[in-house]
Amino acid sequence: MKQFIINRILSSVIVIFGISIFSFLLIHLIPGDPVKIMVGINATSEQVEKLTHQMGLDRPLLVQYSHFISNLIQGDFGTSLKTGRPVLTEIVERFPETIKLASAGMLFAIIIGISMGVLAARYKDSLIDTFCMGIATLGVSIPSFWLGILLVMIFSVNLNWFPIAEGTGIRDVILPAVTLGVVGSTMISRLTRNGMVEVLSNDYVRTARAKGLDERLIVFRHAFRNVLIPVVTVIGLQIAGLLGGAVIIEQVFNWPGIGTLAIGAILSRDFPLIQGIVLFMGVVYVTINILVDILYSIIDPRVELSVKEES
Amino acid sequence: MTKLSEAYKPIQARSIPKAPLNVKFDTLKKIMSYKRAKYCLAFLFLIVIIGVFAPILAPYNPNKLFYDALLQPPSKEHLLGTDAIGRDTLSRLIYGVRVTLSVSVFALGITFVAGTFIGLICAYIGGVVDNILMRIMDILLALPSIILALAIVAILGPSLTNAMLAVGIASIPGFARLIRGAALTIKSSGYVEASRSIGSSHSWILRRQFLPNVTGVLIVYTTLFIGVAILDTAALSFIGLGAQPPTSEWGTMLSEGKDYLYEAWWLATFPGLAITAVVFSVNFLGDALRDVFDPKSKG
Amino acid sequence: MENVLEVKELTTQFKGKVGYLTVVDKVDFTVRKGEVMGIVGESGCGKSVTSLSILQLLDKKGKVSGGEIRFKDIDLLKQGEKELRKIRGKEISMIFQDPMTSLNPVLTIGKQIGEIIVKHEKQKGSNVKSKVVELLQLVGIPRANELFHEYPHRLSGGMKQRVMIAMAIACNPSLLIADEPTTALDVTIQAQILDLLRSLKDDMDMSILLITHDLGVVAEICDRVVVMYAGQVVETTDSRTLLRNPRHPYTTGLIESTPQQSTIGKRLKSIPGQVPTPDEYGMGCRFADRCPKAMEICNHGVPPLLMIDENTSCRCWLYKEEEHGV
Amino acid sequence: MTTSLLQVRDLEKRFRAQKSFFQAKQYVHAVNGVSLELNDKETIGIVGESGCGKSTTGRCLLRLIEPTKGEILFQGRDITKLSKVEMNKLRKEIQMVFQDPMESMNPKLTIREILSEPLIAHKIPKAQHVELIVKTLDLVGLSEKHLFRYPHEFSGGQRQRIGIARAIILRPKIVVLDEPVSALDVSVQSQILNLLQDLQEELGLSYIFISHDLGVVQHIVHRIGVMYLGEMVEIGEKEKIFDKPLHPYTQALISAIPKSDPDEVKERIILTGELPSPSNPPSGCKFHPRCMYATDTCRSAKPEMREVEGRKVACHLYN
Repeated sequence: MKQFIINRILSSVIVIFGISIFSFLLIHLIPGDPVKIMVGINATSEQVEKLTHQMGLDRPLLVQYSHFISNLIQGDFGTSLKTGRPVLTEIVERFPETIKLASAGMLFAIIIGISMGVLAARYKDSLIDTFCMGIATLGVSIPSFWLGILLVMIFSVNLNWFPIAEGTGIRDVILPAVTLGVVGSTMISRLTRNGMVEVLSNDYVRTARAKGLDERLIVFRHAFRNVLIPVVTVIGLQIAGLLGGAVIIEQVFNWPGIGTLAIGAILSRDFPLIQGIVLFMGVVYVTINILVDILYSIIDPRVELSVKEES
Repeated sequence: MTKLSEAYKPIQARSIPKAPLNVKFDTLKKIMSYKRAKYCLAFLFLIVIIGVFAPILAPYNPNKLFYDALLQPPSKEHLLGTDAIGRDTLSRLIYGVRVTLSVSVFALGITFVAGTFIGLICAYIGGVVDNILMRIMDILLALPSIILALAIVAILGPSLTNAMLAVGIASIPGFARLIRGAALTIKSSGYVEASRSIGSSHSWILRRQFLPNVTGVLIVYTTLFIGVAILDTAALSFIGLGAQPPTSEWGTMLSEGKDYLYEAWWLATFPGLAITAVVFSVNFLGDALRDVFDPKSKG
Repeated sequence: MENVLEVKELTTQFKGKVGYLTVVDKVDFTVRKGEVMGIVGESGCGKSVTSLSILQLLDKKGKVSGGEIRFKDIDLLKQGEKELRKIRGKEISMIFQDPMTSLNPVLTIGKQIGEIIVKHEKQKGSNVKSKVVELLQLVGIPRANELFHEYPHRLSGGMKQRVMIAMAIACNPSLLIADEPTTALDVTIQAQILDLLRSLKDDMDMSILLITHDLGVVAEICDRVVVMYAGQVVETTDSRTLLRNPRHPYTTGLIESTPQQSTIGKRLKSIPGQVPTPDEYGMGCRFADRCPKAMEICNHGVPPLLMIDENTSCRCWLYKEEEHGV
Repeated sequence: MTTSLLQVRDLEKRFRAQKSFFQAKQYVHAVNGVSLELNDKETIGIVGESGCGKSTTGRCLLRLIEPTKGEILFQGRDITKLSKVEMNKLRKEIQMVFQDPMESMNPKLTIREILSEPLIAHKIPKAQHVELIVKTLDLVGLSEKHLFRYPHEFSGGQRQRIGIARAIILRPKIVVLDEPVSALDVSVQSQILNLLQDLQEELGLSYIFISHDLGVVQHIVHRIGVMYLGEMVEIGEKEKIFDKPLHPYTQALISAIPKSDPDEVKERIILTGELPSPSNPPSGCKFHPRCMYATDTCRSAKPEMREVEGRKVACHLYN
C-alpha cells in the first residue's frame, strides 16, 4: 500500500516534469517570431529586441529551460504581458472560482449519476432503464454550452427563478453547476448501471445469496463496493472533463474563473499567462488523480498485486 | 468418421462446395438488424445529403442581409427566423452542416491516423518504443483535452483550420491509448499464438489475424470520437477561438445567439438542437456498433 | 433411513429466444440423513441448475415451474423469499465450483465468514471472531488468526475452497450442496478437499449433495448417485452398483469412456455425437441418437423412470416393469 | 549420437517479475533444467499441477516462448540457434494443439481460412489446398460441408478436431498437445483421445502430451515425465513409473487419480500443504515442504537426476 502510493507519486513527478517541458515549449512552437506576435505588428524592432531579451528568448534553449524551472520552483511563473502582474497571482485569484464551479458540478454529477445508474440497474430492461440510459446518451451528445444557454433561457429569462447576475454566490452557482453536472453524470450513470448489472451476476453475489443474506445487504455490502471500483476511476477522469468543461461553461455564465482568464489570454496572445495556466491545470489534474488512485487502492485491495511480467 | 485409409483415396469425384457469397456481408447485416442503428444511419445519411446539396436546399444565401427583417421570429418567409443583422437562420444552419461535418471529419482524420499509428506501433513493437510513446501520451493525457486544444489554438492563433487541428491533435493521446489496449489484447490472444506456432510470417499475422479483429474496435472508437470532435470544434467556435464570423458554423451561431436570449430565443435554440441531434445519433450508432463488435460490453 | 431432502418432479425452465426451454425435466431424488448423494452428468445435462433450484438461487431468466422440494417437513418451493433466507446458509448451505470467483474480492475473509454467523446465530463482536477462527482451523487453514484480516486474493485456490467450506458449515447445516467443488483445483489439492468434506460430514452429521462430472469423485465419496442426461434422471442407484453394474446405456458409455488402468493399451470406448441442447430435445428418448442399443420404440416415446430393483431405477426401454415383479 | 527425433537438454526459462520500476529485478524460474527425449512415433507425457512449467516447456519447444538456456535438438539440429525465418520454416515439422480451441481460432475466419493458414505459411501450391483441407477434415472426422462455417458454430469436441486438423495438415513429425482434452466432457474426451491414437498410427506422428490428468496420460503415452515447480522429478517408461513410482511426488500424484472402482479406493497419499509460489521456491529439493520423507539433506541440497530402476529420478532417497 505504502509502496503503491510512493510509486504513484514518483511517476506523477515524471508526468509533471513532462508537462513543464510541454508548457515551456509552447512559446517555441509558435510559427514565426513569438515576440513579434506578442508586441503587435506596429512595434519597432527595438521593442521586439527588448522583450526578446527580457523574456530570455535570445539564450540557448537549455539555459532557458533551466531558468524556467528554477523560477517555477521559486513560485515565479512569469509576468502577464497584459496586466503586468505575476502570472501566479492572476491564476490564484481566479482558481477558487473555477474550483467552486467544478466541485458543485461534480457533486451534482455524482449524486445524479449514481442514483440514475442504480435505478436503471434495479429495473434492468424496463422502461425506467431505457429512459435513464437514453438520458445518459443525450447527456454526452448535448453541447454543454448549449445546455447552459437553454437553462438560462428557461430558468432565468422565462421563469426568472435564477436571475442573470454578475455575482458568484450559491444562487448563481446552481445553473452552471447543473449544466456541468448533467454532462458529467452521464458516464457515471452508465458505468454504475453496467457495473451493477455485471456485479450482481457474479459468483460471489450468488454465494452471498446462498448464505441467506438480505437483498439490501447484498447490494450495499457485496455489490456496491465492487461497482465503485470502475466508477471511481471514471470520476477521476470526469474531474478532468469538468475542469475543461468549466472553461467553456464559464463563458456562458460570465463566470470569472480560469477559463475566462485562459480565453482572454489566448485572444490577447499573453503567452506567459497561457504557459502558466497550462502548467497549473496539469499539476492540479495530476494531484487529483493521485488522490483518486489512493482512494481506489482503499476500495480495491487487489491493486498492489499488479505485478508486471515480461519475458 | 470415414475410415482412415479411405481418406487417402483421391477425391476428384466429390464436389467441393463454393463459398457462400454473403459470408462477408454478415457484419453489415448484423448492424442493420439493430433498429436504432438503422435509423441513426439513415438520419446521418440525410444530414450528409443536406450538406452536399446545401446551395439547392437552402432558401437563401446564408450571408444575405435582410435589412427589413432583423431578429424576426420564425415565419413563412424565414422558417427559423432571422438574426440581428437579418440573415436567414435556416439557410445558415444548412450551410453550417458543411462546415461542421468537414471540420469534424478532418479533425477525426487526424486523430484516427495518428492515434491508430501510435497505438498499433506501441502494441506491436512494445519495449522501449512503447514505453517512451506511452509516457508522452500520459503527459498529454494529464491535461484536460479542451485545455490541450486551447493550448494548441494559442500556439497557432484562433481560426477554424487551427481549431480543427487542435481538436484533432488533442484527441490523439486518448485514441492511441484505446487502440493500444485493444491491440495488446489481440496480440496476446490464443489465435495469434496459434498462428505463430503454425509458422506464419509477421506480415501474414498482421494482415489476417490482427487487422480483421482490430477493425471492429477501430470502427467503434471512431464513431465515439466523431461526437467528441463535433462537440469540441463547436465549443472552440463558441468561445471565439474557432470559426470566425461571418462563417455559418453552428458553434459560432450559438455564440451570436447567446447575446439575444431575451429578444430572439430561436437564434440559440436551433443550432444547439442541430448539434445535439447529429451527435446523439452518432453516439447511438456507436453504441449499437459496440454491441455488434463486442457483445461482452453491453451498453 | 430418514430423508433430509426429497425432490419430486422438479421442473426448471429458462427463458430462451422463443419461449421457455425446459432445462430440468421432472427430476426425482432423495438425500438421506448422513449420506453423500451424487448427481453425475456432463455439461449441459442440468445438474447445476438442479442444485441451484433447490435453494432457488437461479438468475432471473430461470424459474422453477413445477414439482416439490421437501426439506424436513416443509416444501421449499412454497416458501417465500423471507423464509428461504432463514434456511439458506443455516439449514442448507452451498459451495460452488470456482473458489476464485465465489469469494468477494473486496471483503476480508473474516467478514465474509462472520456475516453468516451474525445473520443466523445473532452473535456479535468478539464472539463472531472467535467462532470464525475456530471454523478456519476446523477446515485446516494455518495461521487462522492472521488470515481473518486478509483478502481472498492472497490465498491459493485450495485455501479459498477451504474458506468457502468454512462458510458453508458455519451454522451446522443439515445439508451441504457442493457444486463441482474440486473441478477447478489441482489433483493433489482435490484429494485434500474431498478428504476434508468426508471427515466434516462424519463429524458434523450432515448430508452432502455433490454435483460432479467425474466418476472418480463418485467412487471416492458418494454413497448413492443420480445420473442425469439432457435434463432428466436416467439412473439412480448406490454408487457401487452404478460403477459395477451400470444399467442405462449412457452410464455404461460414460464409464467405458473414462480412461483407467484397465483400458491401457486398448481403444477407449466412446459415445458418438454430443449432448443435445434443450431446444433439440425430441419426442423420444433423449439418448437414442447416441445409444448403441437404440430400438424403434426409443424414437417414439420418452421411457419412464422405472424401479428395476430395490434401490435402482432406470429410464430406458430396455427394462420393463414386469421384470422386477412390482 | 542417439537417433532421437527430439532431444531437449537443460532447458531453462526465466521470466522477469518486477513489482515496480524502482525495485530490484526478480526472476521466476518457470522451467529449470528440463531434459527429455522423444523418439519416432512415440508419445511422451508431461504431467504436473498448475504452475509446474509444463505449458511453458511445450511453448519453448516451438520457441513460442524463447528459452533462456539449453539445447533443443530436432533431428540433431539445435533449433534454439536458428534464425527466426529458419525457425518459421521448421515449424512445418513441429505443430501445436492448444487447450481451448475457441481461444486459439480467429473467430472472424471460416474453417477453410483457418486450415489454409498453415498451407499458405509454408508455400504449398494453391491448387492443392482444397484437396489437402478436405482430406484432413476427413481424417479428423469432419466433412467438407463444414468448410465455410465459423468456429463458434461448432461444439467443443468438433472445434478441437479442427484444432487437430490445423496441426496435422502439413504432416508434421511432432505435435505438441497442450491439455488437448481438458476442456471437454468425458464422452467427447474419449473420442478425441481415440482420434489422436489413430492419427499417430496412420501418419506416424510423435506427440508431446501435456496434461494435468494422469488418468488420460496413462492411457495414451509411452513415456512420462513428471514436473514439479519447473523441474523434472521423474521420467521414464510409463509401465515402470505407474507400476512403481519412485519419487514421492509421483507416488502422490498417482494415488490421487480417482479410481472408478469403489473397491480400489483405499490407501491414498494425501499431500499436505499447497504448491509453493514459483517466484519464491523452497531451498534444496523443491518438494521437501510437502514430502513425508524429507530429511535435512533435502532441505539443503538439490537432488541430481539419476538412473534408478530403469528410469530417471531426482530424489535423495535413491542415492
